[in-house]
Amino acid sequence: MDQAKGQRLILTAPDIVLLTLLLVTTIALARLRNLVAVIMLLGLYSLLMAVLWVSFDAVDVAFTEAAVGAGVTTILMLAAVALIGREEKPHRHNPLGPLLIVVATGAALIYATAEMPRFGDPDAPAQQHVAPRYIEDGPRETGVPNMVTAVLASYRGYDTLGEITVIFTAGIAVMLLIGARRRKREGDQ
Amino acid sequence: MFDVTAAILLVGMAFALVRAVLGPTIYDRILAINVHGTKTVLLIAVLGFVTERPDFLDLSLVYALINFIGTIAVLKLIKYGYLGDGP
Amino acid sequence: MLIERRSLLFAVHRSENAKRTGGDLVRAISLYAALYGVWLLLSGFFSPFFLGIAAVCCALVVYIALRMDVIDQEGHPVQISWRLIPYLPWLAWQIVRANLDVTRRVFSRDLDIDPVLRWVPASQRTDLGTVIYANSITLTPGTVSTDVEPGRIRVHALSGDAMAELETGEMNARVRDVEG
Amino acid sequence: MSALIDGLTWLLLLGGGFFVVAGGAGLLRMPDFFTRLHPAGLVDTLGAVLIILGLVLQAGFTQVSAKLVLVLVLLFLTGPTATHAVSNAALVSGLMPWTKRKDND
Repeated sequence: MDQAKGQRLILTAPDIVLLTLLLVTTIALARLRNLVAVIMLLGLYSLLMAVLWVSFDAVDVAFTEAAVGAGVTTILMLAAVALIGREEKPHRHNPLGPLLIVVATGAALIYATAEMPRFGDPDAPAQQHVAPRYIEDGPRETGVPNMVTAVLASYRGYDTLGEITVIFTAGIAVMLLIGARRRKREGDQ
Repeated sequence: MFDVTAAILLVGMAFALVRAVLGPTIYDRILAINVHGTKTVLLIAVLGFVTERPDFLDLSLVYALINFIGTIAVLKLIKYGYLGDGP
Repeated sequence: MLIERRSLLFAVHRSENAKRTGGDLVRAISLYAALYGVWLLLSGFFSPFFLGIAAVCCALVVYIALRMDVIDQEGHPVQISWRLIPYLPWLAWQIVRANLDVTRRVFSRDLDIDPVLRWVPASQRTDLGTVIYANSITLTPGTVSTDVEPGRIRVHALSGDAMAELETGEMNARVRDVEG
Repeated sequence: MSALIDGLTWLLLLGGGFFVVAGGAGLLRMPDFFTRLHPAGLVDTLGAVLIILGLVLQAGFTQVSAKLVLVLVLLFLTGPTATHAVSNAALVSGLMPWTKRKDND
């Protein structure tokens, strides 16, 4: 990656367009009441988000967004909607309180970003700590061509194994719950 | 030349997004999102050339598949009301 | 119920002759070869380690495909692939013509459209042929196949012209030739 | 030679972009769901083909080109199937196609 691209400070024109499209999608999401339409728009949101990651040079994050955000999550939420019905019930409580909390949290987060290093700053702590070692010795030490995979599957192998165990257990639990429900319904008929 | 193409694709995506938001029927939205997905696949491919790292293409491949699977899953739910082997 | 469920994707009936035969082994091997080829194409690494992983992964996919019982004439159509070659350029030309026609209608001031929904005959012998015909209709902008029954396809066309062209039966005959 | 390839790429990319925008515009202008299926086909066919061919010209005879062609093949296999599925689902659900003449049955 060349220096000029890595050190850019402002958003490029495609980023701004993508962020605008994301905003439109979010507003539409908040207003829709049909849950199937909401899930499809969420898939579209992931689609836009992945392009934004590509534009930020974070291809591996974009891969995860594509596979998990647009793929697995869509299917899981559809399965959930199949069980609970397709229309959202009208709100009975006042939305002002939650809105206040969300705005306050958002403001705090934006305030916190002022302390973060610049986007793509080569002097940032994250670039200075262990990253140079991974970049220089990773291919030789692990034999894995993709750097992110080398870190996840080799340098942090035990960490990843733990994560996978958790997700696997959760997946089995969900399948047991849904499967039990289906068998019961078949017994009724 | 690739940035011009990317800009054109973004315009096309905006059109599809408007149709997805407006609806009116659920099928209009599915169609618009499917079209939007095709344009995203193309845009990711073009963006790879803009940044001169065409290895992003694997992402295009993944997207071309996921877009299809998502569309079929949504349609199956709407048409039959379930996703697995049936109730 | 089985037929109806499959119809979501291809809207065709599973033919009676799709029972297990010795051809399955040949198809499994050719599927393995195709998968391995795709792996090599996408990976671009040729060290023994990666080639070994590829062999294991492809074997796993073929095993799963065998268990799912999707390796049949329909799922892995080796027998017609070479007869498609003369058909594809003709289809490409039809697609280009249809694209220009639909584009003109989209940009014409009063939307020069007159949609029709009608059944057209499909005289292919096999389900796969019908699927190729239906997909060819959909690939050509201006006509979309909306429903498939044995022997006929329900087509939605953007204009009477597009429907009239389909009703000359040229595409139907060409797809029948692809079947051999 | 290089200038010729660049010129051809421009032509292909702009042509593809034209069909992509035409598809988007059609998606907005058409009166009902069934008529919107047709401009969607523009994006799936010529729009995708021209843009990917333009990229292939720039990539030359490399692995990148092979992947681009694979993307195109996938789009061509899945595109019409998805379009058929959505139109069939709409028809089965009882959505009636828009017609020009009101006296049509």
